[in-house]
Amino acid sequence: MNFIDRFVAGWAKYRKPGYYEDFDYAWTMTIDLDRCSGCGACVTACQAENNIPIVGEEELRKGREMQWIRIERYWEGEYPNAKLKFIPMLCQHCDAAPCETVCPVSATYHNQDGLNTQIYNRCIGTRSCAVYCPYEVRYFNYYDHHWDAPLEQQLNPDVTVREKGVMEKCTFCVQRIRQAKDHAKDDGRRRLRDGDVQPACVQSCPTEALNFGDRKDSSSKVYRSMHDPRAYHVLEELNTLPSVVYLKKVETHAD
Amino acid sequence: MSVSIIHTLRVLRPAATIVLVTLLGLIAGFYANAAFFPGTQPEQPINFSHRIHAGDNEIPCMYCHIQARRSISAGVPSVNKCMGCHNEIAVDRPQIRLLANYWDAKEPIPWVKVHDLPDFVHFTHKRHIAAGIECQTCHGPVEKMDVVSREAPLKMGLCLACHRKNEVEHGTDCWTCHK
Amino acid sequence: MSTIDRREFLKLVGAGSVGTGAGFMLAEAIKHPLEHLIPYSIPPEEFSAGIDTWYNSVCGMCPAGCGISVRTREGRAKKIEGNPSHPVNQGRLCALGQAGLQVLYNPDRLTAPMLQKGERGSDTFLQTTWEEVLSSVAERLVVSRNRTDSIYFLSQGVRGHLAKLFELFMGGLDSDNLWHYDFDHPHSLYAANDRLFGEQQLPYYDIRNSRYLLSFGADYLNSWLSPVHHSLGFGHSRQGGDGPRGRFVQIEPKMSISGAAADEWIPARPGSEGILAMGIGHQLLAKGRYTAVDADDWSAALKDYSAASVAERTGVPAETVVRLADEFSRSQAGLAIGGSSAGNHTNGVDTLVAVNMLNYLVGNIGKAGGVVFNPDPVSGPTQSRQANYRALEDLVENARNKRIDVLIINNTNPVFTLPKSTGFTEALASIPLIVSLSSFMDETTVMADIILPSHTYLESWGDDIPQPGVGFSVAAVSQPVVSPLYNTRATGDIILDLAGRVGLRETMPWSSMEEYLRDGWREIHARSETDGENFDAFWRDVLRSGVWGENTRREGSVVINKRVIDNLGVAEPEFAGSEKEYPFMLHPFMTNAMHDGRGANLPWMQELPEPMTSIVYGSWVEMNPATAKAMGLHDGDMVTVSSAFGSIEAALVVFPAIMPDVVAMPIGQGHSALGRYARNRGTNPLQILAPMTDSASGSLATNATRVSLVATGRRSDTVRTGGMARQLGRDIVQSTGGDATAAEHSSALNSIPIVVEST
Amino acid sequence: MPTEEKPLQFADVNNDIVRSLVVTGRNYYITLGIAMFVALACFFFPWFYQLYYGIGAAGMNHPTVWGTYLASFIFWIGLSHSGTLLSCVLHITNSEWRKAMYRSAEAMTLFSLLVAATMVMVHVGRPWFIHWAAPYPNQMGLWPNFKSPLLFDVMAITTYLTGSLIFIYMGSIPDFAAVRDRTSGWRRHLYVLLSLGWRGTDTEWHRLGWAYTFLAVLIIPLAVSVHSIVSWDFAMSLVPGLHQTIFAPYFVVGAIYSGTAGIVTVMFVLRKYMNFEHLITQLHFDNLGKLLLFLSLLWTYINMLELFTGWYSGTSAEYEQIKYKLTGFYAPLYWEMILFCAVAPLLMFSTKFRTSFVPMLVLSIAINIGMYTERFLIIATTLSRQYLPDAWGVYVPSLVEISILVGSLAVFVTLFLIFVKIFPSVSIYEVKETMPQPRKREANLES
Amino acid sequence: MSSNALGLFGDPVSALAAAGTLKDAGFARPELMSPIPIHGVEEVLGPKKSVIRRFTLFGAIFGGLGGFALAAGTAVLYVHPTGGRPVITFPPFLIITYEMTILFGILATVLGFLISARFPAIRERVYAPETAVDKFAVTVTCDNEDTFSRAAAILRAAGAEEVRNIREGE
Repeated sequence: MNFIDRFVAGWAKYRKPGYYEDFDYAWTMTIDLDRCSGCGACVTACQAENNIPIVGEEELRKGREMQWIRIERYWEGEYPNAKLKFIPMLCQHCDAAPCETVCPVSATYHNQDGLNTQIYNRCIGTRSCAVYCPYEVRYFNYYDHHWDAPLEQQLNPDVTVREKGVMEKCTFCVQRIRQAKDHAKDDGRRRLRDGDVQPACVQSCPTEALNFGDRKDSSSKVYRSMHDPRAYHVLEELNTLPSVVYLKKVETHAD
Repeated sequence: MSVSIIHTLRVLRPAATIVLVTLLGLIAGFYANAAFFPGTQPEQPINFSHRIHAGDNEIPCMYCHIQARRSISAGVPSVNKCMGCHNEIAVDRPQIRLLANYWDAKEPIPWVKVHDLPDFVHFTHKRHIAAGIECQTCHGPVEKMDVVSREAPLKMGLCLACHRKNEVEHGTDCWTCHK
Repeated sequence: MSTIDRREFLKLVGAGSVGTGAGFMLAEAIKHPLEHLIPYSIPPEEFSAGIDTWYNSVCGMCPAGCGISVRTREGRAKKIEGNPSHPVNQGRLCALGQAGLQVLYNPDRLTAPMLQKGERGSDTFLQTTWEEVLSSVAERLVVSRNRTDSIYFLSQGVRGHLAKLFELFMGGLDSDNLWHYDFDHPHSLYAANDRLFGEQQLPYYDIRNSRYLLSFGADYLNSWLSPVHHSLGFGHSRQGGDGPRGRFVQIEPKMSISGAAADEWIPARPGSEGILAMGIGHQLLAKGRYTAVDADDWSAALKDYSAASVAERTGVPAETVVRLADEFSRSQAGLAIGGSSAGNHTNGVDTLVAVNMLNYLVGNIGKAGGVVFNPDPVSGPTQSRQANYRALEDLVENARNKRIDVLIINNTNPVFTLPKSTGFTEALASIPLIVSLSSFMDETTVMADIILPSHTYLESWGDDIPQPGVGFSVAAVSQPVVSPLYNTRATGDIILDLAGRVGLRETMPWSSMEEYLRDGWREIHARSETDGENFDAFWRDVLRSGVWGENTRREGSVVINKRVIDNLGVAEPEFAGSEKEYPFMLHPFMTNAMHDGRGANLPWMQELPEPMTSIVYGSWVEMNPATAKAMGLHDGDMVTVSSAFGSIEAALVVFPAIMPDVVAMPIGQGHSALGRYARNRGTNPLQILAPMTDSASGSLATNATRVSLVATGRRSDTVRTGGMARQLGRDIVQSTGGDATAAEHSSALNSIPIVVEST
Repeated sequence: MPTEEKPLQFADVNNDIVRSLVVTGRNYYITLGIAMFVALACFFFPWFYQLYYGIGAAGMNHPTVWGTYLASFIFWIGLSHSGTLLSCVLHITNSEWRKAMYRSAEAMTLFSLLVAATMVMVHVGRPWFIHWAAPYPNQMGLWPNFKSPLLFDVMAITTYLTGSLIFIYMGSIPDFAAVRDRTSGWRRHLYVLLSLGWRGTDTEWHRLGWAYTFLAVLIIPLAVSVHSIVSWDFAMSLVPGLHQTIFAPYFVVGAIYSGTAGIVTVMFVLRKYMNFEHLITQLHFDNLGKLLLFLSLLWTYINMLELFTGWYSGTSAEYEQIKYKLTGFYAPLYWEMILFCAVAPLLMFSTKFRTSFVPMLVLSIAINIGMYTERFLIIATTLSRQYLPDAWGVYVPSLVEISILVGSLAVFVTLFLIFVKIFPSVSIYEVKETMPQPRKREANLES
Repeated sequence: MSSNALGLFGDPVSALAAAGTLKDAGFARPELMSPIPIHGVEEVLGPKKSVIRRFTLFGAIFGGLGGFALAAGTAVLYVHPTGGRPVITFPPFLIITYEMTILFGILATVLGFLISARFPAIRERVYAPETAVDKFAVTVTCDNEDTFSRAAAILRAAGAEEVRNIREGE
C-alpha cells in the first residue's frame, strides 16, 4: 500500500472513536470478589510466567514492588466486626486508557486484540503512563534486575527480560494468546475458542475467581460472567472502560 | 573598519577544515567498520559448507533444520544427525575428522549464530514457513555460500516492509513480533 | 588559501585519523555480541528446541499432594501449573506450589556430598564423593544394627512407595524408630476421628457441596490439610452452583485468611472452640434436631453446655451460639470442620471431637456436602507413623541416654520447628552420627556429620496418595522433569544404595527408585480395569496423565458408640505462664508463603505479601488496636515478645481482627540457615513456645503459651507493599446485599444464605 | 569611570559594557571555577552514575514515579518565563524601564530552558533513546505520538527555545556591532560573525524594529502556551489533585511569578558584581516589586481556588488530597511554600521595601525556594495519594536527586557566567535610548 | 569605482537634516548610521516598506499546515490506536499546529529580516565605527570627485564634525 492509500484507509477506519468494536477480540477478565480468598496464587503465577524480577528487600523498602497482579486489601469496621476484603488489581486493559494517550513514543497503545500493549523496547521511561494510570498497575524497572544463578534458568523464553528504565505491566499473558493463535492456525481455525487461552493468574486461581475470555463471543464464559448483575468496574466514574470486570462481593447478614 | 564576515570566515577556515575532516573521518570510520568488518560472516568451529550440502547435493533445508516447520526456532542438527551421514561419507576429510572428534568426545559443536534476533523479538519459523516464505527471503542464497553470512539486515524495517507488502494479518501490530 | 602547507596537512591527516578511529570504535561498540548455537550431541527423545514439553508430577511443597504439570523448554523447567486431571487440585495450584521452581533452581542448593570437618554446627563442610559418604554411612549402620532400635530415621512426611521403602530399610536394620515428622501434621484431627468414628484416616470434608460451613479455627483456604482443594470447594459453594450460595462462618481468636473470606468471623477465646461446638450441639439437641435413639445419651453428655455457660467460657454471645446452631441445622448441608489453632491446644482432640460431632448430629455423614470417609491408600503403608511431640521428646530422651547411635534425617527441619525448650538441638550432641538427606543447608542439616544431598522432588521418582483423599482411591506418580542439576541423588536411590551396602539386597533387590516404583505399580495395574492393556502401556498412560484413580466410594454409615458419647467433654485449655506475668496468649499461625518455614528460602515467597498485612521479608506480631492504644504502642514499634521459655523481637502490627488478649505471630521466618534468602530475617515464634502438649494426641499445643510484650523503643523497618488499607468510601471493593436487590437479580438470589424455614 | 556629578554619556555606556566583557577579574574565574566544579561534581557525576545504575539511584517508587527531576523541570521552565515573555510584553507596551534589564532576563530564559531540557534527559529512564520522541523518518517506520501531552512539551519547548534564542540574538545584533568595533583577536572574529555586518543604518534599524516586534508578538502567546502545556502534562491525567482546569493559568502565573523573582535575583547580582549601579536602579526594583506583588496575590488566589475545588468536589479522592496537602507527610513543605510565596511577598506593599536592594534579593530567593517547593508538592503529594488507598506510598528524594538539583543550579550559573562574558549583558542601544539624546552644539556650527 | 561621502554628526537632528538636504540636492538615497534608532527618518527620507510581515505570515501558515499534516500524517502512517480516541484527533493536533505555526512564523521572520536587511554582509560596506558609540553619520554614494566635494560641502554645512571619503571595495 502506498502512503495515500494507507492514509485514506486509516482515516476511514479510525476517524471515529469506538473503532475498537471492529477489533478481532476483546479479551476480558472477570474477577469474582465473592470467590477471591486473597491467597496470592495469581501473584506467584504471574511472577513465574512473566519473568517478573525478584526485587529484593531494600528495593521493596523503597516502595519499588513489582507485581503485575497484586492483592489489595481493605479493612472495614472495627473489632469485633472487622472485615477484610481482598481485590486483585491488575492492568485493566481499558478501552479508553489514559496511559495510552500520554506515551510520547507509542510504546503503549491498543492493539487488535483489545489489549493495552506495552512494548518494552520502545519505552523511553518517562513514566507518565504510570502517573496517568488510576489503577496504579504499571511498574517501572528502576535498575537492571538480577537473578542469582541458576534461578535465571527458570525464565520464560517467550517473555523478554526488561532492562532498566522501562515500564512494564500485565499483558494478559500475550505470549499465551499468541501461542493459542498459533495452535489455532495449525488446526485451520481462524478464531480462538473459548477456553483456548488462560493467563497464568486465571489458570492458577484455586477458587476459580478469575475468568478470561473474549467478550465478543456471546457464548463465552466470560461474557456470561460479565453480564452478571453483580458486575462492576473499579473506578467506573473515570470512564476508562476497563476490560477487567469485577463481580461484587456478596454480603449476607445473619438472619 | 571592516564589517564583512568574509575575512573572519577566512581566518576560521583551517579550524573549520579540521573539524570537518574529523567529522568526515568519523562517518567514514563508522561505515568502513560496518562495510568491511560487518560481523555477518563469523568463523565457525567447523568449516561447514552450505554450498556443498544444500547447493551441490541438493539436501533440502528442512532435512537438517528439521524443526523449522513446527517450532519457533529452526534448530541446528545434533552431532548425531551429522554423523548419520558422515559415518559413511567423506570420513577422511579434515573437517569431517573435526566433526568426528566432537562426536567421539560426545561434545556439542559451538556453532556461532549468524542470524540473531534481539531477545525482545518473537519470530517463529513455523508460521513463516507455513505462509510459504522461502528460507532465502531472509537468509539469502545460503545454498551458494561456503561460509554463511547474514545478507539481510534483520532490522524492524525489513520485517515491516514484508508484512506490509504481503498484507499480513495484524502484521504491523507491535505484539505480533515483540514480546 | 588554495594551497596547504606541510604543517596544515599533518594536522588534517591527524584529525582524519582520529575521526576515523573513533567512528570505527563506535561501530564496533554497537555491534551485536557473538552468540552461540549449541546443539545436543544426541538429542533426548522428547526434545525439540522451541517447543514446550509438559511433565505431570506431584507437588512436594506441602503434604496436600496436589498434581502438577511442569512446563519444560530446552530441558529446563519453566513453570509449574496444577495438573487438570488430578482430583485434588484440578489444575489449580497455590503460590507455594508454584514456587517449587525456586527449590529446583535455588542458588543455595547442596551440590555434592559433604562431610563435617569441624565442630558440629560450625558449618565447616568439605565436599567429597558419594562413594566415600555412602560407604562410611553403611559402615556405621552395619555396626549399629546390632543394637536394636539404635538407629533413628526422622523423615519428612512421605507417602506411597518411598514410605514403604523406608519401612523395609529400617526393618532390615532392625530398628523400630522410623518416624515421619511434619510440623503441620494434624495429630489431633487423626486422634479425634479415631475416637469418634473409629477411622484411621482423615475423612474427606466436602466443602464444595456444603451450603453452610462452620470452621472452628481451621484455616482451610490457606494451610489446613489441602488448601487448594478446599479453595476449589469454597469457590464452587460460593458462586459455582445453581443452588443457594454457601455461607461460611469462621470461629477463631485471630482472623485467618479463611476468616477474611468467610461471611462471618466470630472471635472465640483460644482453646474454647470445642466448648462452642459443644454448645451448638447442646442447642441442636435442645431444639430437637437430633432424634435418633441415643438422643438422650447425647443430651446428657451435652447438658453442661447451655448457651449461657458457653457464652461465658468462650466469649461468644449466647444469642450467637443459638443462632449458629439454628443456621447450622437449618441449612441443607451444614458442615463443621475444625483444626489449625483449634486443634493445636491442650484440649485439641476434645475440641475436634466436639466439632466433628456436629456433623454427626445433623446427619451429615457420608453425604454430599458432608463428611465422607476415605478408602485405604492403594500403595505404601496405610498410615505412616508420624512423630508427635511426645515421640520427639522420647527421641531427645533416648539421645541423652546414649541410646541412639545413628540419626538419619530426611529433609525435615526439627531444629527450626521445635521449641527451644524441647532441647532437641542439645540432644543432638549426644548422638554419635547424624546423617542428613536434604537439598538445602537447613538448621538441622547444619548439625549433621554427613550430608547426602538429595534431589528435589522435581528431579526424583516417587508416588503419592493424597492425604486426606478426596473420597475415592487416587494415586499419583511423580517423575523427574529435568535432569539433575548437581551431583545429588534421589532419596529413594540413596536408601537403596545403602540397603545394598548393609546387606539388604535380598529384601530390597531394586537397582533404583524408578525400578522399585514400576514394580510397585504392577499391583495397581492389577487392580485396575485396563482392558487388557499391558503394564508398560499402563505405566506410560499413568506417567502421561500423572494420576490414577478409581471411582468407587465407601459405603455404609457410622454409629458412634455410647462410651464415646458418655466421655464427651471439652476441658478448659491450659496455658503456660501466669496471666499476670504474661498477659497475652500467643497465636502462631502459618502464612500462605512460608508454610512451616520451608518457603523462606524461595525469593518469590519472600516477596509474596502476606495477604492480611501485605508484609514481605519479615516477621511481626499482631495486636488488637484497642490493646495497642491502651499500651501506648504504635504500628511499627519493635517489641520484645517473651514467654517463660525465651524472648524474641518483632515489629508490632496493629491488626483489627484479633482478640484483645491475643497476639499472633507468623511462623516461617527467623532462620539461622537455609540460604541467603532465609537467613537472619525475622524471628521464629516457635522458639519461645512452652512444651505444652495435648495429652490425648501427644501433639505440641502450639497455641498454649502466654507471652508478655514490651516495647523496645525502636521502630521497625518491616516492609509492606500495601498502603492505606481502608476504602475511604471509594467503593473499590463493592458488595451487594442479599435483601432489596435480591428479587431483581437471579444471581443475587443465590446469595440468600440458607433455606428459610418458618420456625 | 563615570562619577555622580558627571551625567552619563553614550560613550560611557559603551565603555562600561565592553569593559564588562573584556576585563575579567580573578573573582570571576574563581566563581566560574567553583560553578563548573559544582556542576561537574553535583550534576554530571551523579547523572552518569544514574545512567549506569538506572533511575533507581533516585528515590522514586511505585506510586510516586515522578519526583524532583520533573519538579526541577517545571521549575526551570517556570523560571524561563518572565525572561523573554516579560521582555516581549514590555517591548510591545514600550516600557522604558525594561531596557536595562531585559537582556539578562532573556538569557535567564534561555539557560533555564536549556537546564530544563537537560532535566528531561535526567528524568527519563532511557535517555539514550530520547530521540524517539522527535519526529524523524526512520527504518522502523515509527513516529512519536502527537496525542501525548509530553509531545506537546517537546514541540513547545523546542519552539520556545528557538524563539528565545532568536529573540535574544536579534536584540543583541547592534550591540555585537558596537563591541566588534572595540575588540580584537578572537573576540573580534566572534563579534564580526555575530553582528552579521551591522552598521546601524536607518534601513537596518527599521527592519530590526519590525522583525523584533513581530517576534515579540509571536513569543507572547508561545510563552503562555508553553507553561499551559507543561501544566497539561499533569492536568490531563486523572490523578486527583492534578486533574484540574485551573492548572494552565495556575502554572502560567506561577511561572511568571518565579521568573520575575529570578530576574530580581539576577539583577541584584549584575548590579552588584558587574558595576551596573547606574544602569540598574531603584526604579527597576520598584517596578519589579510591584509586578511581583501583583503576581503573588494572583498566585495566592489560585492556590486558594485549588483548595476550594478539592473541598467543594466532595469526592473522597480530592478531599483526601487536600487533607494530605495541609496536614500530611509533606505539610511542613506546604506551609513553608505558603509562607514564602503568599505571606512574605506582602511586605512589598511598602515602597521602602521595594526600593531596598538586599531585602528584595532575600525575598526573591525565598519566593523561588517556595516555588520550587510548590512544584515538588504538586508531584509528591498528588502521586502519593491516588485513587486506590492500598497503593499509597511516600516518596523521599535520594541524595542523588538533591545533588542533581544543586548541580543544575550550578550548571545554570556556569552558563550565565559564560554568557556575561560573551553577550553584552545590558542592551547598549536601548540604554542609550533612555538617556538624554545628544543635542546640537553651537560650537559645531562654526567649524 | 565609486566613493562615499560620510559625514559624522554629534546629534541625530543635524544628521537627519543633512540627509534631508542631500536628498533634496538630488543625491541618491542617503544612508543614516546611528547608535540608536532615529525617529522621523521616514518623514525626511520617504516611507520604508518591509517584506518581513509577509514572511511571517507565510511562515506561520506553512508551519500551521505542516504541523497538522505532520501530526495527522504520521498518525495514519503507522496506526497506533490510543485511549479509544480517533487516530486523527483534533484537540491535541491543534496544539501541535499552534506550536508549529509559531515556530515557523519565528523562523520565517528571521529569514525575512536577514533578506530585507541584506544580512550577513559579505562584501565590505561603508561604515564609521564611531556611529556605534555616540556619533551619527550620513553617507551618500558619489560618482566622482565633484559630487563628493558637493556632498562634503553640504554635510559640513549641516554641521558635520568630520567628513570622510570612503571608497568601496577597500
